[in-house]
Amino acid sequence: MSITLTLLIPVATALLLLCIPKDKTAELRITALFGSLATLAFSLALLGGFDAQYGAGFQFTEKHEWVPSLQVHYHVGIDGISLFLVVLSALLTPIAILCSWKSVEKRVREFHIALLLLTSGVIGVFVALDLLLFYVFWEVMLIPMYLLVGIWGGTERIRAAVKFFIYTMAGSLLMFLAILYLYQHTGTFSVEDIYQKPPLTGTAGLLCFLAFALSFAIKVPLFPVHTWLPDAHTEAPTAGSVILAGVLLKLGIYGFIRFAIPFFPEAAVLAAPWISVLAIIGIIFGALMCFVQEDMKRLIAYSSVSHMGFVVLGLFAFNEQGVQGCVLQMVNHGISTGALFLLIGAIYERRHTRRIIDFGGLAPVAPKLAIIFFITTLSSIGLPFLNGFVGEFLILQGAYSRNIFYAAFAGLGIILGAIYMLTLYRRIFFGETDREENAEMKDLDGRELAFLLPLVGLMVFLGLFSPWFTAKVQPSIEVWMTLLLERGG
Amino acid sequence: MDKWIFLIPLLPFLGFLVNGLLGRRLGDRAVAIIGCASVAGAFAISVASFMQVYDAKPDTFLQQDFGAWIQAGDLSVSFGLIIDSLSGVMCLVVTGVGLLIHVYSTGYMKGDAGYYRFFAYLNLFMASMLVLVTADNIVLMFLGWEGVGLCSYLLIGFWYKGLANCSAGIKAFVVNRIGDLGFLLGIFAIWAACGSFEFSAIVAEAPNIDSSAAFWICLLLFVGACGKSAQIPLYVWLPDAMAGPTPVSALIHAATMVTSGVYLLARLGPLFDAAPGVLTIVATIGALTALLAALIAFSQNDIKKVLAYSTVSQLGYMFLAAGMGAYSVAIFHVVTHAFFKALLFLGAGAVIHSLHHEQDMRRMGGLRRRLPWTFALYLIGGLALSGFPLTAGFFSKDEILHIAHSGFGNIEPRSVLWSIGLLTALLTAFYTFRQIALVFFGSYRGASEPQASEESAAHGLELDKVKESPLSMRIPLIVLAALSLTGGFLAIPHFLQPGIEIPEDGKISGLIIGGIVSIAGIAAALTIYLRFPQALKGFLSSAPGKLAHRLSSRKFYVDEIYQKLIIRPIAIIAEICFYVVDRLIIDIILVHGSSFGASALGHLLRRLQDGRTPTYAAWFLAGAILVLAVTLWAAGG
Amino acid sequence: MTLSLDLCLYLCAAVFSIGVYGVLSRQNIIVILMSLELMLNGVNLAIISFGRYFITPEGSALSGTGASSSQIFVIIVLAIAAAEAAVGLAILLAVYRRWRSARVSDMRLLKG
Amino acid sequence: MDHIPTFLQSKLSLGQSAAAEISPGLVSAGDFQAILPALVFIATGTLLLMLDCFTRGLSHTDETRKNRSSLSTAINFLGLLGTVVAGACACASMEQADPSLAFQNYIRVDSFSSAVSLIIILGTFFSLLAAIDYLKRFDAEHGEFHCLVHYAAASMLLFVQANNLIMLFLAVETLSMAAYLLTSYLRDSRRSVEGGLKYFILGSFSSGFLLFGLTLVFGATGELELQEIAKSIAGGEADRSLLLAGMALTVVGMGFKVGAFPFHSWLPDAYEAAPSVATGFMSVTVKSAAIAVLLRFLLLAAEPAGEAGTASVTEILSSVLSLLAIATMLFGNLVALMQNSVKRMLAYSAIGHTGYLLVGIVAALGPGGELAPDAVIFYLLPYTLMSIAVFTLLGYMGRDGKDRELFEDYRGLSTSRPALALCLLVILVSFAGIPPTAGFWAKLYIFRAAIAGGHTWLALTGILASIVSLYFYLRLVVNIYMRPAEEELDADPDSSLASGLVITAAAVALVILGLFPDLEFGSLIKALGK
Repeated sequence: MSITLTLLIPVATALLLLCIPKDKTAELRITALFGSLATLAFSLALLGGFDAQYGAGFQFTEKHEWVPSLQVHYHVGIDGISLFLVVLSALLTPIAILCSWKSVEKRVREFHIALLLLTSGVIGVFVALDLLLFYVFWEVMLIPMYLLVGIWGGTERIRAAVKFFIYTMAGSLLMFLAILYLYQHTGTFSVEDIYQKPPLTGTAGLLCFLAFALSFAIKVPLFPVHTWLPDAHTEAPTAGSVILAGVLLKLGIYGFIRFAIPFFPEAAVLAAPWISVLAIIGIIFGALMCFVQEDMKRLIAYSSVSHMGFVVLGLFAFNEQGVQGCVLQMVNHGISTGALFLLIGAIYERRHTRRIIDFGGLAPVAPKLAIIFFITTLSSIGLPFLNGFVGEFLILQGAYSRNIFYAAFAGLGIILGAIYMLTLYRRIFFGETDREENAEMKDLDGRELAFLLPLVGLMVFLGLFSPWFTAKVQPSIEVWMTLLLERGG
Repeated sequence: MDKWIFLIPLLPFLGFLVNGLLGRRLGDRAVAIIGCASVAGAFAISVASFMQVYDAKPDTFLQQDFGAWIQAGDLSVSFGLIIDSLSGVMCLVVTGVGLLIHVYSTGYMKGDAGYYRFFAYLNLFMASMLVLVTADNIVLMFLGWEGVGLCSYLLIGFWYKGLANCSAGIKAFVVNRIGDLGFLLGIFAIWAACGSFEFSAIVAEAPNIDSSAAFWICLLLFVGACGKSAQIPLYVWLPDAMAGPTPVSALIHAATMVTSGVYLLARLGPLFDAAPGVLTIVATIGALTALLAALIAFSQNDIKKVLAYSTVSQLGYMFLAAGMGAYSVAIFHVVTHAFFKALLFLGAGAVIHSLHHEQDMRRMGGLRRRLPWTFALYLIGGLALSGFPLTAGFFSKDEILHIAHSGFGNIEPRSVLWSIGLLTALLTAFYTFRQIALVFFGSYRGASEPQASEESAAHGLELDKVKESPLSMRIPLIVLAALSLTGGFLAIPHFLQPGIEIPEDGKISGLIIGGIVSIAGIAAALTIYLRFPQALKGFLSSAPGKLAHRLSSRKFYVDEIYQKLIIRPIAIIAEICFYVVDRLIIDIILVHGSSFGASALGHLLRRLQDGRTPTYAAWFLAGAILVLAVTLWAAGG
Repeated sequence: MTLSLDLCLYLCAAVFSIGVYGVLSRQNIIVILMSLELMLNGVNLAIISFGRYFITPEGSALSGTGASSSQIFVIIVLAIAAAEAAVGLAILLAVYRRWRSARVSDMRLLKG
Repeated sequence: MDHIPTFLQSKLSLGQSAAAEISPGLVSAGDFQAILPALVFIATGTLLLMLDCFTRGLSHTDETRKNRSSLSTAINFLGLLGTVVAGACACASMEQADPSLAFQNYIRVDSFSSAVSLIIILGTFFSLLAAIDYLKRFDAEHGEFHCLVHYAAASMLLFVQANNLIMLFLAVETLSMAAYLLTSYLRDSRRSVEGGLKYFILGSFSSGFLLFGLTLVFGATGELELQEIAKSIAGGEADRSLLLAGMALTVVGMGFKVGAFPFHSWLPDAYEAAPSVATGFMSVTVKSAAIAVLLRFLLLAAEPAGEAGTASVTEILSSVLSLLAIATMLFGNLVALMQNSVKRMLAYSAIGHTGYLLVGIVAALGPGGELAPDAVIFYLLPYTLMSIAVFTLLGYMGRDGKDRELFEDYRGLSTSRPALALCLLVILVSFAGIPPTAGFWAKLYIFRAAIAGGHTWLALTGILASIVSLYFYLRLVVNIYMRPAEEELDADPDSSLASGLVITAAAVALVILGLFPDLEFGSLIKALGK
C-alpha cells in the first residue's frame, strides 16, 4: 500500500487544494507543503523498509486488475534502481514548493496542483511495472510540466513549453507504437512477464528499440535531440527547472534501464556503441555550449546535457561499475543541478535578471549564497569528497572497461566542466562589487537555507558514504545484468 | 600509534570546519590559534608515527582502515591510511613546513579581511595534502590530489576582488585537471590490470603486468604528475599561481603540493620500474623542464616569478631523479627543496611585506641594510638553492646529477641529461644571485623607478620607511634556514630505500664539479650585476642579446602558443558549435524545419479548399475515379 | 430485338456522366439540381435493367429477391429524388434571399 | 475486448436461419420492437413539428414572451424526453445478445448496431441539451430544429440497422436531407445558407455515386440483402469487375459521408456554416453512423476470404481504404495546423479523426480483425463526447449572435472561467490522445487493432499525424491558459447552465472513461440493467 499512498497523496492534496479558495495563498501553500512532506515521509518509509538482500524481483509490489480486456494491471513495485529515484522525486517536491513561496504570485492554487500532479506522475513512472501503466504516467506528467513552463515561465515561455511538449510527445508516441507492437508480440503488458518471454530480435527488435530509445533519448536528453532542454529550463519557473533537471531527465535513463535495454537486448548491444558515441559527443558538446552562454540558467541547462551524457555512457557500458555509476549519478545530478537551479532562482528573485554579465562581486555581499553555490559547483564538477565524483568515477571506470577511448574523451568533459563552472562562479561572485544593485543584494534567508542545506548535506553524505547507496542498488543491478545476459545481451 | 594516524588529516580538517564556519565570529586571534594548533597536532602525531616506523624494522608500516568509500560490484575503494617510511617522511615535511608557514602567516596576513578564510583554506589544504600523502590506495590519494588542487585554486584567487587572481586560480585548477584526467585514466588502467587500487597490491602485482599495459599506466599517471608538479607541457599554471598570498606560494606552490607528482612516482616506484620507456620520458621531461624554467627565470622581474620558475626547474630535477629510478633521491630533493624554497618564498614574502606589497625587483635594491635579518636568511636560502657546497641543495642536487651521470640500478647513465642538469645548475646559481643582487645590493630604486604594472600596490615607498617584519614571521625563517643548511646531511635515500646502492665511483668528483659550477654561477651573477651592469646592458642591446632576452622574458611564448593553439580554437569551436550546430542545424533546420515543413504542406493543401463548389465536386470526381482505378487495377493485378 | 444488358448499362452510365458533367460545369444552381436528378435517373435506369436481366425468358426469377426488389428500389429512389429536389429548392430559395444570386461560384465565403 | 463481436460470429449462420424464418407479407410486433428507438424519434419529431406548427401563430403574435418561452421550454423538454425514451429502448435492445432480423430482413438488430445507436442517441441528447442555450442566445428557437434533429436521429438509427441496400440508401438520404437543412438552419446568415447549399449539392452528387455503387453491387450479385450478397460473392457467382466497381463507388459514397480525403471538401465549409450545436450534432452522429455502416457493409457484404491466387474483394477494398486512411489522417491534421478559426480547425481535425477510424475499418477487414469493430465503437464514444463538448463551447463563447471562433478569442479563458477552462483542457488532452483521458484509449485500441492486423504502417502514419495534431490542440491550450485576455469576456449569458452541464459532463466522462476504459457499453448497460 505504501507505494500507492505515495502516489495518491499528491493527487489527494491537489484535490484538497481545489476546495480552498484561490485567494488564500498562504493556506494553499501550507497545504501543498504538508501534502508533499507527507509524500516524502512515505517515500522515506519505502527507503526504510527496503530490503537490500531481498534478492531478485521487486519489493512492495501491488497488483490489481485495471483493464481486463487488455490485461493491463495496476502493478507497481520498486527495486534498488527505482528506490532512490522515487525518494528523490518526493524530496524535490517540497523543495520546489518552498522555493516558489515568494516567487510564484499568480494562480497559486493551479501552480501547486500542477506541481503535485507532476510529482505523482513522475513517481508513477518509476514504480510502474506494467508497460501501459508506465506509459500512462509517462504522458500524464507531461501536461503539468507543460503548464508549469507555459504559465509560470519567463518571457519566451510559450514557445519553450510548446517545444518541450511536442518534442517529448513526438518521441513518446513512437514509443507508444512500439509498445503496442511489443504487446502484439508478447501478449502482455507486464514488465516481468515480458522479461520472461523471448525477446524481439532482428529488424523488428531494432526498430522497436529505436522507438523506445528515441523517446528516452529525448527525455535524457541525448545529443542531438537536446535542444528543447535549454529553452524549457531557461523559461521554466525555478520549481519547474528543479523538477525538470532533478527528476524528469532521469525518466529517460530509467526507461532505458527498465524497458528499452532488457526488452531488446540484442538491439541494445548493437546500438550501444552508437549511443555511447552520442553520449560522448553530448558530454563535450554540452560543455562547449556552456562557454558561449550569457544566461546562467541556460548555461546550467547545457551542463545538464553534458552530465546526462555521462549517465548514458555509464549505462551503456553494460558493466556493474558503469550501471552503478549511472544510477548514482542520476541522483547526484538531481541533487546538485537541482541545487544550482534553486540558487539561480534565489538570485533571480532578488535581481530579476539571469544574465551573467549583470553580476560580479557577490561573494562579500552574500557569503552564505556564495558558499553554498561554491559547494554545489564543486559537486557539479565532480570534486572528490562530494557526490559527483563517486558517480563520475564509477561511470568512467565502467566506460574504460568497455573502451578506453570512451573514458578518455568523456574525461574531456570533466576538464571543460571545471572551466565553465569555475568561470561562471568567478563571473558571478568574484571581482569588484561594482553595481549598486548587487551591493544591496540580500543574503539567503532561513527559508532558502532550509531547502538548500539538506541538499548540501546530501552532496557531502553521498560523497563520503556512497556504499550506503550502492549496497542498496547492487543486488538489483546484478539481477539486471543477469537478465541481460539471459536475454542474449 | 596506529590508532591515531587518522588524526593527521582529520585535525587540520576540523580546523578547517571550525575556522570556516565560525571563524568570522571567533576573531583573528582565535582563528590563528586554531589554525596553528591543528597543524601542530598533526605534526606531533606525524612525528610520533614516524618515530615508530623509524625505530622498527624496514618495511613496517602503520595502517588504518575506515571501511568502504566507493563500492560497485567487485570494485571497492576504502578509506585507508598508511604511514610507512615514505609517507612518514612526507608527513613530516608537510606538517613541519606547514606549521612554520602557518605561524608565519599569522603575521603576514594580519589585518586582512579574509583572515579566517585564509586559515580555513590553509587547514583544508593541509588536510587534503595529508590525505594525499597517507592514503593507502590510489583513489583516496586522488581525493587528496583534487583537494589540494581545489585549495590551490581557492588560495591563488584568495584576493578575489582582482579578477586576474581568480583567472590564475582557474588556470591552475584547469591545467591540473588536464593532468588529473591522465591520472584518472591511469587509475582505471591500474584497476583493469591489477584489480585493486591499493598501493601494496599494485606494487605486488607490478612485475606481472605486461609491459605495454605498464607503459600506458605509467604514462597516464605521469601526465597526472606533470599537471600537479608543473612539468612540460603543463607547467604554465605555476608562475601564474604566484597571484596568491606569499605563504601560499611557499607552502603549496613550492614546498608541498607541487611535489606530490614526485611522491606519486615514488609511491608506485616498482610499477614505473616495470615501464622503462616511461622512465626515459620522465627523466627527459624532467631535465628539459629544469633547463627551460631556469632560462625563463633569468629575466623575470617579479621577485616571486623568479622563485616560481626556479621551483619548476627544481621539480624538473626531481623528475630527472625519478626517471633514473632513484625515487628516494627524488624525495630527498623534495625535502631539501621544501626547506630552502619555503625559506626563499617566505623571505621574499618578508621583503614584499616590508615594501607594502611591492613585488617588482626593479623597484627594489639595497635592502640589505634596512632588512638585515631577511637578507641573511634569504642569502642562506639562495645558497642552498644554488647548491653551494655543504648546504642542503648541494647534496641533494648533486646526488641527482651524479646518478644521471653514472646510472642507477638497471638504468644506464644518461650523459646528455646530466649535461643539461649541470648547465641548469649553473643557471640556477646565476639567476638566484641575480635576484639577490637586484633585491639586496645596489641602491634602492623603489621611489624613483616608474611602476611596472598597475597591480603593484606600493607607491614609491621611501627607503627609510622600510621596516623589518615581525617576529612571528622571522622565527619560521630562522628554523627553515637552519634546516636548509643542515638538511643535506639527512640520509633520506638510505632510509627510504634501505638497499640503495648509489655508485660510489666518481661521487666525490661529482660533488666537486657541482660545487664549482655553483660557485661559478654565483660569482658570475654577482660580478655582472654588481660590477659590470653596463656590460650587461650592452649585451642586452645587441641583436642576439635582445633575442635571448625577449625569448626568456616572454617565457618562450609558451602561453601565447597555448592560447593560439588550444584555447582560442576551443573558444571558436564552442561558438561554431553553438551557433551553427546547435542553433542552426539542429534547432532551426531540423526541429523548426520539420514543423515548418508540416506548416508549408498544410498551407499548400489548404488551397485545395478554394470555396468553389465545382472545384470541390471536381476533387470528388477525381478521387472517385482514382478509387475506381485502383480497385480495378488491384483486381486485375 | 433484345437490348443486351451491357448496352443498357452503357446508356445509363452515359446519362449518369452527363449529370456529373452538368454538376461540374454549370454555374446555375437550378441547372445543377437538374443534373443531380439526371445522375439519379441514370442509376435508376441501371436498376431497372438489372431487374429485367434477373428474370429469365420463362418469367421466373433468376436469382434471389433481385427481380422484384429492383422495382421497389426504383420507386424508392424516385421518391427520394423528389424529396431531394424539394430540399434543394428550399435551400436555393434561402440562398437566393440572402445572396441575390443563383450562381454557385458566387458563394465563396467559406474556404481555406 | 478479447471476444469476437457477436454479430460477426453469427454472420453466416444467421443468414441461413433467417432465410427459413421469413414469413412473407407479415409485419409482426417484433418488427416494430426492433426499430422502436427510431420510431420514438419519428414520433417525437412529428409531435414537435405539430406543436410548432399549431402554436407558431401564438409565438409570433404580441403575446407575452412568457408564452413563447414556456413553449420553447416545452419543446426542449419534449425533445429531450423523446431522446431519453429512445435511449431507454435502445438500451433494452442491447440486452438481447443474439442478432435478430425484422421487416423481411430489411432491418438487422445486433449488438453492434445497438452500441452505435446508443452513441448516436447520446450525441443527440447532448446536442439537444446544448441547443437549449444556443438557440435562445441566437434567437433561433424554431421548432424545426428539434424536429430535424429527431428525424435525423431516426434515420441514422435505421441507417445503422439497415440490412438491405434499399434500406441503406433510403436511410442515408433522409439523414442527409435533415443534415442539409440543419446546416442552413440559420437562414438569415449568408454563411449558413452557403454552407447548406454546398453541402446539399455535393451531398446529392455523392449520393448519386453511392447509389450507382449500390446498384452495381446489386447487379453483380442479384441480391439486395447484405448476407445474401456475401453468399453470392463467396459462391463465386458474382460478376467480379462489376462487383468491384460497385464496391469502390460505394466506398466513395460512404467516404463522402464520413469525410474522407479527397471526398471531404464539403466538411469544413458545412461545419463552419452550421450553427455550432448542429455542427456538434452532425460531426458526431453522422460520422458515427456512416462509419458504422461502412464497417458493417464491408464486413457483412464482402466475402470472408478470397480464392487462392487472386486478391479477394476484401483485400482490395482494404488496400484502397488504407490509402484513403493515410491521406485522410495526414490531410486533416496538416490543414488543421494552418487554421485561424477554432471551428474550422475542429472541422479539419474531424477529418483527421475520420482517418483514424478508417484505420480501424481497414484493420477490421483483415485477418485478426476481430478486435477492430470494438475499437471503432470505442473510438466513437469519446469522440462524441469531445466533439459535442467542444462545439458546445464554441456556441457558449458566441456573443451577440456571432460566434467567437478565432484562437485569439479564447485568450485568458482560464482566468475568467477557470472551471470551464479546466474542462476544456481535459477535452483537448483527450482530443490529442493523451492519458488519462478516454481519447488515449480510443487511439490505443485503434492502433492496436491495426498492428494486430499487420497494418503497422497505418499505425505509424497515425502516430505521425497525431504528432502534428498536438500542435493545434496545444495552440488552443496556449490561448486559454498562457496568454492573457486582451479584453475581458462579458459576463455569462443568462442561459449557460445547459452548456456548462454538457461540457462538464463530457469532461468528467472522458476522465472516468480514461481511468476505467473497460467500462464498455455492454458492461455499462448491464450494470444499469441490474
